[in-house]
Amino acid sequence: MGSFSEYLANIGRSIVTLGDGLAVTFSYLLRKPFTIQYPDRTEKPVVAMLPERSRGILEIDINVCTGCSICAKQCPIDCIHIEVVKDEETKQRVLKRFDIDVAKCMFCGLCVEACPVSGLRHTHEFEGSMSDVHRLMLSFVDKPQPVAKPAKKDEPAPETKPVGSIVRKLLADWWKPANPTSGGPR
Amino acid sequence: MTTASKEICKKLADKLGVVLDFREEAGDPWALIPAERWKQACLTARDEPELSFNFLRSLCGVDRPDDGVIEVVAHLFSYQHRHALVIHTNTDRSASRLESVSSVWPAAIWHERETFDLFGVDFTGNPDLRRILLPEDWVGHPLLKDYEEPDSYRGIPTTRPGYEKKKFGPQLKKPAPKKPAPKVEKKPEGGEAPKGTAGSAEQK
Amino acid sequence: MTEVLQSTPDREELILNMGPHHPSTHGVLRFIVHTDGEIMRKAVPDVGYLHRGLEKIAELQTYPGYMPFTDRINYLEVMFTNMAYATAVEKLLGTEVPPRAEVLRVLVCELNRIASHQITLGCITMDLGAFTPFVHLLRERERINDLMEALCGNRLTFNYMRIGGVSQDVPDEWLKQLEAFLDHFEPVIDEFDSLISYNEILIKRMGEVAVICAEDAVGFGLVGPNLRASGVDWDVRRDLPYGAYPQMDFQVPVGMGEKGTVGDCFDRFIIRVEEMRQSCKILRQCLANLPEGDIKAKVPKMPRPPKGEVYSCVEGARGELGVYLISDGTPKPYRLKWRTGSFAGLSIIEHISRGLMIADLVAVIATLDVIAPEMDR
Amino acid sequence: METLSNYIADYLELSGLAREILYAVLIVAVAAGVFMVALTISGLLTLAERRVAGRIQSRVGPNRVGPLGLLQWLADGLKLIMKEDLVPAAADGPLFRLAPYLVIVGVFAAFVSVPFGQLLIAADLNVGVIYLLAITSLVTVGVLMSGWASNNKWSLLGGIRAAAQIVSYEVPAVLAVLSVVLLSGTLSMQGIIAAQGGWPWHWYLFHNPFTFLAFFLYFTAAVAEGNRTPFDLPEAESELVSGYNTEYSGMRFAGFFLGEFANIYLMSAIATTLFFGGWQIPGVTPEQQATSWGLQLVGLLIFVAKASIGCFVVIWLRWTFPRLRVDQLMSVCYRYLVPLSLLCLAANAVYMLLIPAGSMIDRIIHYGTAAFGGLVGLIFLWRVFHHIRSVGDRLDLNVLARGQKGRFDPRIQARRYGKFRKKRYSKETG
Repeated sequence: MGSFSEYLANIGRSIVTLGDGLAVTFSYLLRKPFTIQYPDRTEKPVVAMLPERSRGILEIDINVCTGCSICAKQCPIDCIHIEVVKDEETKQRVLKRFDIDVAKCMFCGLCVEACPVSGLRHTHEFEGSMSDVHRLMLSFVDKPQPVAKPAKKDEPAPETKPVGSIVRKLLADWWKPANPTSGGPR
Repeated sequence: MTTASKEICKKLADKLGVVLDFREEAGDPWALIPAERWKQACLTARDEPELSFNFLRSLCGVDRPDDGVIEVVAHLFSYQHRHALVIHTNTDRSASRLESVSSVWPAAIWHERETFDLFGVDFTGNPDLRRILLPEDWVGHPLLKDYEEPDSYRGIPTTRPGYEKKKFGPQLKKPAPKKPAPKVEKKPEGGEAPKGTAGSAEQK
Repeated sequence: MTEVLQSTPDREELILNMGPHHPSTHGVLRFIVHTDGEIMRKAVPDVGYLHRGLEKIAELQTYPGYMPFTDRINYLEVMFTNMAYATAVEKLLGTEVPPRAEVLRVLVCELNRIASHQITLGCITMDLGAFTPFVHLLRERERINDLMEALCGNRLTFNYMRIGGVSQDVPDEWLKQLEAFLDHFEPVIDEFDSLISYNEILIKRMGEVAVICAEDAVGFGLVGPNLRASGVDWDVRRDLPYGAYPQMDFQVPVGMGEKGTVGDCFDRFIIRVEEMRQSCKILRQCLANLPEGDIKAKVPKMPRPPKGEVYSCVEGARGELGVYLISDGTPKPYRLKWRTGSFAGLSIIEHISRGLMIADLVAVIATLDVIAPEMDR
Repeated sequence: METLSNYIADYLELSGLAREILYAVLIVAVAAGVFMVALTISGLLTLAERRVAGRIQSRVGPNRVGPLGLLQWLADGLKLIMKEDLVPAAADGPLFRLAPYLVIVGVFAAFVSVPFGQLLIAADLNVGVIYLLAITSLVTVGVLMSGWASNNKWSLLGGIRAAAQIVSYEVPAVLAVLSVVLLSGTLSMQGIIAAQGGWPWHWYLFHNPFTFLAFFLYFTAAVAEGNRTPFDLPEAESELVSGYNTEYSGMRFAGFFLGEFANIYLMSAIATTLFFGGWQIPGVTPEQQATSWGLQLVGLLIFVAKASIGCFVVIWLRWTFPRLRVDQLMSVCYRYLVPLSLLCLAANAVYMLLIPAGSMIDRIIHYGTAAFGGLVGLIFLWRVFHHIRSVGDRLDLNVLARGQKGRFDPRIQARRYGKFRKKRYSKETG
């Protein structure tokens, strides 16, 4: 008789446990969905919903950059390319190139932590899909310009452009034909 | 940690009847076992009730081109006594060969396969010594310090086209004694089919 | 197909090539399955499709520069890989981590453990055919991802820990959000239990299936939940305490053979459910006694650890996660080796696969919690 | 059919050959009509499946095509038609091409004798139930054929599993149906419905405890025959990739899918007919219903509603349960379903012998069983609310939720990058 009671117990257990599982799934029909319907049916653009520290595409405010290249040294995968030359006439150091290869960048934030003037920062921009990987090279320097002087101790830190404004402009430029003098495949 | 390790090492040395080279640097201390006593030492470490190292944490290789050796390092641990031991052994870099400990701990089968794959250490007695992480037709053992990254594998370039080539070459301080050609080709069973084709399915 | 069949030594065998692109091999992983109808004679795992040479990369990076690469060892237990690496370097340097950083580390690790177990449990149920529990757990994981993003800026590759501490302190309101999450999540575990854990079909699929005895588990180097499911009462957090774990009070669930034999698939499943509860408990303790103070010890920017070697392990979501690090006194590691739970875990499959059914193999892979990038590194 | 044909022929005063031609034309028209109905039903069911699955998983489900996403199934169908129709080089071509049609024919032909209403039935066969069970067996052949012809090991395993499973589960299904046939004394679908009543306690479901049990046995067996979770072993996407239809794509793949979904509706319709009183309206006798077109329409709606609930349950089961293993599948069939359905059959025979129909005891048993069914439902509802409350969620009855409204307009996105994109496109094309 033992095995027969086992037989019945099996059936009973199945009905109870399966029934309770069904109750859970049915209860979800009567709850609100959890989905966020990216990209359009959201309260505001998803970029604006990201938390403060969110690490998106990198950008550099050239007007603050002192050309110290610490970020490039910190970068574990060498996705930052900086070229600083000394102008013979004015004896000034001139920033010729500041490129960030977003295709390589792994958004680790080590460069941002290292930047002494907080010119390099992560934006919240993340929508940067491209059909050509070479276009993912962001060039922040259009024409060579002298590097900024680091602020003295008692001076207030220089004004920086709002976070994201520079990179948004560059992302828009991605759709333009490639500029042979800056960025792009070499 | 150090004193405990020293005592364990002493016990092991007593059982083996040899004097073990016990090294202490920063971090963990370790004992150097002569290559010919390697398997015996591992068996003793497992079976001796005072030691009973039943858990092989890891087994890996370390390339020392300056000394002309490839070290094989085993991290042992005992769940009973909650003590750990690190043992090293040296194999000749030009023809690295070591007795397999896969019969001591079955976990060693895969660890030895990995070490064979990345360092080319030939573990005699391992039942299944094949490449594990790299494709079976790969040439060379990449974790050796004089390994040079190939330009391409089966026609697939290893660098993104259009980008500056930044390969990693040998990381040697001084030129190392030349290691003979990789030993994959002279594996016992011939006719290894490349990974990813149906032919390799019945290999054993 | 004909090729394989013709070259079969035993004509009675059917050789199935399961993977590398099979729905239940979790990433790219391949099994060569020798079957007799539905019953397997042997399943031979073939790994390495995700080998990225992370150990070689370590030899080319500086000590702090390797930290982002540890994120890529295992996308599900990023905090643990971060921590294992950080503690290894700290041991070599002899750095004391400030107490607040220690508790923060425990906090994020346990949060990460919950997230990892959510994926594991979800995948187990999905591989056994139930899709809904997987989505429910992913939904809960989304909340953890949001918390992590608010804390360290990224959802998956956190890169949160630094040598000597953590990168950032908790933002305002974060601890309150975490507490709200815990209040919400603890009942969800019970709901998950009613939904699927004790579902009779699931029990039948996992009870008594692929029993791994304690001796095999130890011999093959299984760690973590897989080892504990086989009845070995061992947890690195409790038995070789590190960080702030000595201050924490928690139980270590061990396989009881609740619906079959000790060490079967169901034990491996239910232990992870229990561990999520314990992690919630630890998290509440962290919240209750989070000390004030620094979050990072003073460490040189380009540390040069003294010559020597160290093995450091933490209890990750897949068990003991070890880093073997050799320094030669330069700013770059001389050799770094990862000892991961999945690598050892998968090696047991060939041993236990005989006599299982194809459907069981799926359950075994899922319950062993094999993560391809962690094996292949 | 014949009545309708005669009616029209008489009205048009046709005779002889013309009468026969009209009959033939009508048959083709009705067949096409049945086909279209079945096609639409299975299309709508794919949408229902996705929506229900979405809500069960706290997602929204398809909601973009048409109002509430109601046209999604058309978009899906269009996509599948436009996809390339692949036949693997190593496959057995003719068999491979034929297999989906067998599945479709097997299921869609069964729709002929589904009684949507008192008069709305294409052919009220006197062996209706047996016809249904027999014609759906074609599915087995189709599935096995596709598994074999694909020349793929996963497909082969799937096909073999399907054959074993469908053939095995035919047994308990037929035995459970026989209980009802025994009680009603007819095999005709309309006859079985006419033998029941409009109110729940007149249904065969609550006729006595054994028919109550027989319903669940039939339902389980039918789910298994339709290859649905928890019995979806032939497809088993986590084990066999996609089982017998791994190699199929495009419209042929859609054929299997339509067959599967039409099968769900079919089994729900059979269950409605056998156990739930079909098109019977509570408080209205079949004679009254026959006199009024309005009541006919109400009957149709009632039938469709009941069958739809059945479909919902099948979908709901799929998104709750894990899958059985092959040996367990067989064990469920031969250890549980077959003996229990035999018991039901025997018990019903004894019941008919001992308790005269319409007696006091008979009625008390009807009410008692119905009350028991209601009690089970109440316990279930209590569990549902318990689960909602325990997590701290709130009840939200907006079952057809479209997701968030959201103030953020997609056009903002378009405006942000749009003009550059346009430039790029013009560069590419021009």
